[in-house]
Amino acid sequence: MNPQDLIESVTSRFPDAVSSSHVFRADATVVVTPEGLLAVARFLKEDPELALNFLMDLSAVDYSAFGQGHARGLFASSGVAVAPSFLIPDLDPWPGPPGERFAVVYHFFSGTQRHRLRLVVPVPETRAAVESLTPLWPAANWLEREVWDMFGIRFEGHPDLKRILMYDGFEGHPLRKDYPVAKRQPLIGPQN
Amino acid sequence: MPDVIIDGQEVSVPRGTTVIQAAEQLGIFIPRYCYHPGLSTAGNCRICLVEVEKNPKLQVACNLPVTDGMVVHTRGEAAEDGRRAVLEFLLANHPLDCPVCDQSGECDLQNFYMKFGLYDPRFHEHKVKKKKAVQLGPHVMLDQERCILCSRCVRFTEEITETGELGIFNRGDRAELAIYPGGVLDNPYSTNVVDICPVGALTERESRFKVRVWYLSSAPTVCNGCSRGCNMDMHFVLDRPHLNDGRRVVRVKPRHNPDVNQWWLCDAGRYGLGWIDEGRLGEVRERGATSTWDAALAAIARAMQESDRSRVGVIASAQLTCEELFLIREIFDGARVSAAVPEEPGACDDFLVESDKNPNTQGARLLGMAGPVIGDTTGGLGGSADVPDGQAIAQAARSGELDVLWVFGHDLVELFGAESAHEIAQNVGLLVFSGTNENATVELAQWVVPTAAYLEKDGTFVNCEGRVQRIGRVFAPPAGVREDWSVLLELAERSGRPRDSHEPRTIFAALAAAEAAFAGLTYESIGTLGAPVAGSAARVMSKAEPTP
Amino acid sequence: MSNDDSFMTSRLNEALGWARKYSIFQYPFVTACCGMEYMATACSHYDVDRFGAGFPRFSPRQADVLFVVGTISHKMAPVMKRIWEQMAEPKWVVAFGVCTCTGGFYDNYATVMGIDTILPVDVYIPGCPPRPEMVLDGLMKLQDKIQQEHTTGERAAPEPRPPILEP
Amino acid sequence: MAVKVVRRPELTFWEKLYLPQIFCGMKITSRHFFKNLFLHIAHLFGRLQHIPAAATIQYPEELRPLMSRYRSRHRLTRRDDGSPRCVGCMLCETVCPARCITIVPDEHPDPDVEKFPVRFDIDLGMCVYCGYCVEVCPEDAIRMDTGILDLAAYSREAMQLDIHELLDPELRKPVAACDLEFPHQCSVHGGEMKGGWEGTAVTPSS
Amino acid sequence: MMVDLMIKLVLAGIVLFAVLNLAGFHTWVERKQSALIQDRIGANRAPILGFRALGMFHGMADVLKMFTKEDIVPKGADRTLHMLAPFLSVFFALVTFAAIPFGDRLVIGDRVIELQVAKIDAALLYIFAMLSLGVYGVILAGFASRNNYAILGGLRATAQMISYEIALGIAIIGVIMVYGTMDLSEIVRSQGQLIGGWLPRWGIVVQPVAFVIFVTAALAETKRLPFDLPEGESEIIGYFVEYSGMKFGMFFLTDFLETIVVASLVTTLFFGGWQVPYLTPDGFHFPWGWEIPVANWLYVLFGVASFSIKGLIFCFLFMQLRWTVPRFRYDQLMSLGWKGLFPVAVLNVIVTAIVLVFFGEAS
Amino acid sequence: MEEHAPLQEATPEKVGTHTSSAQLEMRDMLLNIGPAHPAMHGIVRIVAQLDGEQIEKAEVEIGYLHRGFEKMSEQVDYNGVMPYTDRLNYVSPLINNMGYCMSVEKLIGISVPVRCHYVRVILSEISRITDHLTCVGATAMELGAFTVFLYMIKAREYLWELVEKVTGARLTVSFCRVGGVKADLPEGFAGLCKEAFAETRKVLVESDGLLTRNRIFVDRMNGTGVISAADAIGYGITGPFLRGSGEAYDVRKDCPYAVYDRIDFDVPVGTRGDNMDRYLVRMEEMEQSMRIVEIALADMPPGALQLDPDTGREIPAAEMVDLAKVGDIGAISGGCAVAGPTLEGSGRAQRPSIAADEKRVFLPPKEDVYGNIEGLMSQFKLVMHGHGVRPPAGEVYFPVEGANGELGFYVVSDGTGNPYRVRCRPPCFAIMSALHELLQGESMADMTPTFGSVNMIGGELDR
Repeated sequence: MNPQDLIESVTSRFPDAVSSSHVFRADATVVVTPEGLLAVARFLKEDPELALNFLMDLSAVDYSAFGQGHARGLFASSGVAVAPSFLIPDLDPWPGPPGERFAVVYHFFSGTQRHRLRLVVPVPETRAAVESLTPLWPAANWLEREVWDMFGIRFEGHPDLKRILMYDGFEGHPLRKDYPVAKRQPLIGPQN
Repeated sequence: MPDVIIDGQEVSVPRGTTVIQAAEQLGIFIPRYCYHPGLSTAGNCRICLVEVEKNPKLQVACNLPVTDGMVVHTRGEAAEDGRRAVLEFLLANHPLDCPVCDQSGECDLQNFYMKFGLYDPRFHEHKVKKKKAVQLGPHVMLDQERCILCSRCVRFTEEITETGELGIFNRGDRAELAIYPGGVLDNPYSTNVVDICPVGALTERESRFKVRVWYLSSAPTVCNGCSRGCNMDMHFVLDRPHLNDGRRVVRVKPRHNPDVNQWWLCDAGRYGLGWIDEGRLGEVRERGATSTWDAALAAIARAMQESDRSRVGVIASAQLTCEELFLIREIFDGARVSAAVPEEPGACDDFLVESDKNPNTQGARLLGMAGPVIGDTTGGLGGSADVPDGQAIAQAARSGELDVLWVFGHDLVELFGAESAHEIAQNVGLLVFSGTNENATVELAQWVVPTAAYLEKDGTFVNCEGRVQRIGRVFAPPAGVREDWSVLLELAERSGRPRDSHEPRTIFAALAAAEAAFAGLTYESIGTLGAPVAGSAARVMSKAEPTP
Repeated sequence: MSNDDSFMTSRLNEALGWARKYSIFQYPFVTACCGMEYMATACSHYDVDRFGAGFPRFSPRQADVLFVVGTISHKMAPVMKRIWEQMAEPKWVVAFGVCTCTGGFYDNYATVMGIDTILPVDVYIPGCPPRPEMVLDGLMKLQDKIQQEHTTGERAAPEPRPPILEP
Repeated sequence: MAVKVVRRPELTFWEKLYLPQIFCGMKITSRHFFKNLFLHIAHLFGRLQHIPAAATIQYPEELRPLMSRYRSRHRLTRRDDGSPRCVGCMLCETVCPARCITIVPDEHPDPDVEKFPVRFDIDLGMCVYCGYCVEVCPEDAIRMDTGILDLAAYSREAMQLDIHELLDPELRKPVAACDLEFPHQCSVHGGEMKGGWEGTAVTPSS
Repeated sequence: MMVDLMIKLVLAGIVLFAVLNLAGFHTWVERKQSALIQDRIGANRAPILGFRALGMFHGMADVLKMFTKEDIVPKGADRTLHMLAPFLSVFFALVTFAAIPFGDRLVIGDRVIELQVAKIDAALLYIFAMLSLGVYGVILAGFASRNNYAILGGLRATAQMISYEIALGIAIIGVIMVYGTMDLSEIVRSQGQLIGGWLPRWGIVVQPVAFVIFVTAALAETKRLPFDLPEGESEIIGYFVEYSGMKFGMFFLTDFLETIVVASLVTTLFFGGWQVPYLTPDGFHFPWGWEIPVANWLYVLFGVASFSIKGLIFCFLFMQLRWTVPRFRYDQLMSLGWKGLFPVAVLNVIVTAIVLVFFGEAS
Repeated sequence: MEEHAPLQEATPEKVGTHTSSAQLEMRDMLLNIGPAHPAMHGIVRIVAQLDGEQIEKAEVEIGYLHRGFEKMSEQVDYNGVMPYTDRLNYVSPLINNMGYCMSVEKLIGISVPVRCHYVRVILSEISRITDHLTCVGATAMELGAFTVFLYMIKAREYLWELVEKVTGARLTVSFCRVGGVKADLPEGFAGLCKEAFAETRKVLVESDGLLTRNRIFVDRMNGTGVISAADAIGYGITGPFLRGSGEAYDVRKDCPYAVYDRIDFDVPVGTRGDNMDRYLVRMEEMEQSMRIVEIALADMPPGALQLDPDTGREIPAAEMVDLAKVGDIGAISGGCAVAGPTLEGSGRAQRPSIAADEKRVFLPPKEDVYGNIEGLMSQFKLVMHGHGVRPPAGEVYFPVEGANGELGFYVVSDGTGNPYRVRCRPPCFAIMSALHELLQGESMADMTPTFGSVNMIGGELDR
């Protein structure tokens, strides 16, 4: 199935749950509301046409600093800001981040159909939680734990949501954009 | 109002607007070297070529007034080709200097080459050699090889400073920028030529080779050099302390504000920031011995509570922000407080430099902490005559009328002479000095508390025209140093007068609620360009520019 | 070992140094990339056994040298400290690779910036990862150090290092 | 699509008795053993030296040839007059992912040079040998071709190279006399060219 | 009497010296052998007075170092038992040698000296007793360390040794039945006979099955690969995980000692001990008719040399095996012991018995 | 002195206790394996509840080598991520390099020359062999077959020589660049490859002889660590581990990238999904990888290894810089710079075959940097903070076949010079998440081969 068809089959089935969709660089992306996630995922897995039986990846993005790169002291000699560098022009631009602070990103792959689909679930900071996919894929177990660990997004229905890469007692979620990169919380030793 | 279509977007602009300006209104950037919005149009660099429909040849956008129904293409193949050719020509004799050139990183030759140049060089001849590292004046170095003869600097000296030190000499590929024989580029605004130079021909001596520009961080702030309050960008480096001899502030660049300083900044303001990284007070001292904030504030609070209000004096400063002055006024309610001290007026001119070297005198007046200055031309914005000035408080202190005297940043020795200062120190029960740098008063004070420089704290200044401008916080104060407002808030807490606000933003909100002149203002409405206080005659420049 | 053993002649001490120097049982505390080069060093092409160090012991009790090979994260640091504590005297520590020497380019929330902030390190082998030759050089430096300690009669005071803080 | 199902070994009764395969295995190991033993003995008598008896490179005595592209310890190249070619453009400092390069540039009295490094330190304790510094250098001022491998040190400080050691790979700390025209900061440690290059080094067997 | 005692003491001293040195030498051989197998060089650096001696001194360095290494008794461990375990291990391994004859009778004047430290009638039983007691060292080590890994290792070792001892014992019953004695010297002596006039009546010839079982089971007793489960470095590290310094060295030594014990036993039981084929006390008698007379001392010397060479060959083979095969799994090991070796050994005894009953005279 | 570290960490409340009818308290042994345990490759911890030798329940804890790859990637520019990717799967760094580069190239929307693809393919296949060698060798060692391990590392050493020859480093190569590779293959590489492969094949034959039909080994591997294809898919397992279970999913075949669709090779699959299958699949994959390299070397389009002597002459780099500095461009134009040996194979002559023709992405050849202002400027523009490679805003996911399975990079760009987010889909993470199920009910000793066949690489697992 080509990306457009993939999107079409999901959107037509779940017109309410799908808030938007796009194809960027041949990657099909469907943006799904947190409420509709589980149903959509089940459909993706069980529909014989789609047969997306692999949950390849589950991660998240913190969009809170999107487009706000660190201000460098670059000075525009004419008093009008010149972008310090070129941007490679894009003929087929990406529609932009999905809106909320966080986006949980699922990558599905079909072992039989050999197609891929990306599911993006925007999650607001105030209620950073989505449904867990562990009932459908055991692979989601650890991946969701990692997202919880790194981003602090909760997964409802997860059997054992606890930190996986960091240790207990680590405060904060390091991959959030507001976590300073070198803020250490050592278990022993000096705060180096 | 002719209507013009640029890259498919329609805009209507006043007659006489050039294509480059019209495009800017649409957010379309047309490359330029010689064109500068603050200067006259020269049209000699020809990089701003655009395609105009029904016109066989490419046109220079900076010198082409729009006409009704004009259709312009700035990104077409033809325009880009033309520009590419111009760029290739400009680069033919350009030396291979990026490694040693301070401009690389903000150089428009680099920018435009990567933006649309990207051609393979075809130049295989010997490059013309010219003089390198010519010192033009106290602040400016010239490299003639790098110069692309855009003449911005020449026009600046002719039109803005009207001193005309610079000129372009010789012809053809021997043409070079130079100073008129025997001249020195030493006018009070000379460093602006560095700012407007689109390439690395003119560089600043002070920050030459200190830090590569791509290491710099920048933050908008306001100059505290005089009451004009010019807008500027502070360029600093924090993460590479081996550079710039460990100092944080690297350089200052003017920030465009059509209503205050346009594109310019005087040299005095630009180079007046050495004190921020040198000779700073680092720790709390009690009679010269290192102490703690806790001890200091406890002692001061106790002294304040024990003494009668009328026997407490504060010599505040017009270097403090409105928020801090407001806090002082509220906390030392009933005490003798003044932000005005007898200082010699400094140099001034009719362009940017003001004689009052304090950035917030107007703010102090509006808060009733300074009287109107005799001969003040900017019009009676606040300030009542019955406010004691610093002299009076010092006199009271000298004659033993005060138990507690707090001096904010001033050097009593310098102001009143060593003898008076010593007497004050002897006759006052508790002399507190808070400030940023070492000075003679530090020796005399019982308590010395180090406070943040203005770049290290948030707050607002009111300039001589009555424009409130936010100074922002550029970087954090050094360890052990606290902002004045936080010291004052803690003191208020300790002396039993806690306040609701806990940060400059909320202090300002309280201030705006209390003072009519500030009514309705918030940090958001002040923005980066400032806002006039009620009743001010703040100048509003006609030449409004869309802010970047 | 202790210098007040008056009967222990310097010759004996030297012999002891000789023995310790040529019988290095290592505890390879292998965590990351450097482990690949550690393997290479131990295997046929470089054969660390030539120096008498070819006998890795996986019990810290029996090891003489703690080879900390690879990045130490904050999560791992207590384990490493523990193993070092469990080693029997005399013991030495080798920091293998830049992550253990200084933390390298993983200057972030997760990693320890140099194990010498936690343990006393005797020999640093920089490199990312160090080539086996560098490792062997480091090993020889360690041997020199061991011999030196015994020739002078006592363990030389370690190089200045950041204070070791108890957890 | 070519899918190849791997053939699982079905053991014969004979093989299930352990012994035959153990003997086969011992045959392989013994072949190595006796061949190497024979070669070692032959080498002892100066014979068959072209066939190595072991894969081992006896490192301090014998050097494995480094590949010409191998990125070893850095050095700074010099001009003809002995001063560093580096002009302190700091591209290497910029690109260094480990931030192990520290350059302090200053103005050179010679206007043709303009800029030069007063300090050029590389902290080998941080360097990850990615070679980016060499790749970005616009002056051919830094190279990673010294072949120096003995970088192990007894302290962090000893892993920090200053401009002297970078300019002269033979130099060892402490540097006694400063041979540079401009005063630089000197501290400890250095290196010695070890390890030969491809084609020039002795082969492992000899 | 006094002289006898002296002779025994000297003999004991010689054996002790030889065995301990052999164990030390063994470490070197093992190191070098593995190096050769693996295309390496192996230890070759430690010099004494500038001599490197192919790295032979590394072993000395190891010992010297281990003696001076701090001795750690883990918190909560039983100090006495913890201390005792390695000594037991080494002790039982060493005393085993007492019963092994390493040469025929040496006749000096009218004094006949048995080249065996202790002439015990039931030497085999003694050896088994001692080998079995060796288990205590291991299990105590495991138990006294108060460490899960050590306990696991100790348990494994115990189970393994006890299980394999049964196969071992039963395998030997066949040998005992064939030679009709439990005195090792006698067993060796009866191996000097020839079958059909040309084939030495060695254990390997008359009891090949028992040989295989014995070697397998004996290897398991030594806890070396492929039977090194109790130490299984990459699995459970071993019962001696908590031992440091020379105590660990003692376990290490025990390993080598046991290898030598096993090699000696195999030699004694199945390869004619000190017997040299066709060599009788008065000289060589080759089946094809040659005869070379040999003096008694030379005959004894030949015997000792024969014993040593055979023993060393077995040591070598065991080590070669150690560097060739992977390790068993615990249950596979057990099933090999109980389901493989044990029934075969029993069968072997039965078959031997039947053969002896029916063809007893023939052999 | 205290007890051995891992043991004391077992907290008493975790110890499962149950009381039998005879009121005898039976306690399951709780064994804490790792993080510092020889079979754990240093960095995982398995808390195993043992009933005798049998693992009743295993809990796998990871994160001991978490070093913030994803966070660090946000701090550096696009090419700066490269050294970090090296250290993800540090046994086959070139595949990581390639995967990351290809995902950024997809994001930018550029393609690289065919020869560059071939170079990447050749090097990643060599890396795959080294990875499998290490994995199989380490497994064998942990099973006690120490010699096999040494043989395999010996073979790896020969392959690393190849890698060093091309990339200038043995392990952390940082060889790929966004838009190409650092340098072309050196002259005579095919010959060297042949020699190294001959040695490798010899080792493979020997190892095969020592292991494959050895009953001890077969017994250890057969029927242990069994996972069905369906379960494996559920856990998102890919790579040799999945193929061992009989599912022939290989990114190189199913979603071909680079030039894999032009190369004929087989995908080995197993039948039962046990350790033996995975061992056999890996052994076969090494053979296939060698085949791929051989085909690729034969098929790849020729590149200019040296400059044509008629048009270019060699000028020492220093001389070139000095001449250009005094403006004598004529004297150096068309010349070929002789820069440091580490930059071999990346000159102007090789440039068209190793890098995309996109000046906004790839550093200019050294000749241009030394010899003309345009090259110098683009060098600066690409290196300076905030100026370098700036892909358009967007998100892409690009999978390649890593040594352990599908290695995907999900890159989000916000149009600035630093990646906004780099997510690595580590193949062994999925396998590790299934490990507890593989271990459950097995004997303690089976943990070794099962864990070995996972080929857990800490750098990639914990990132």
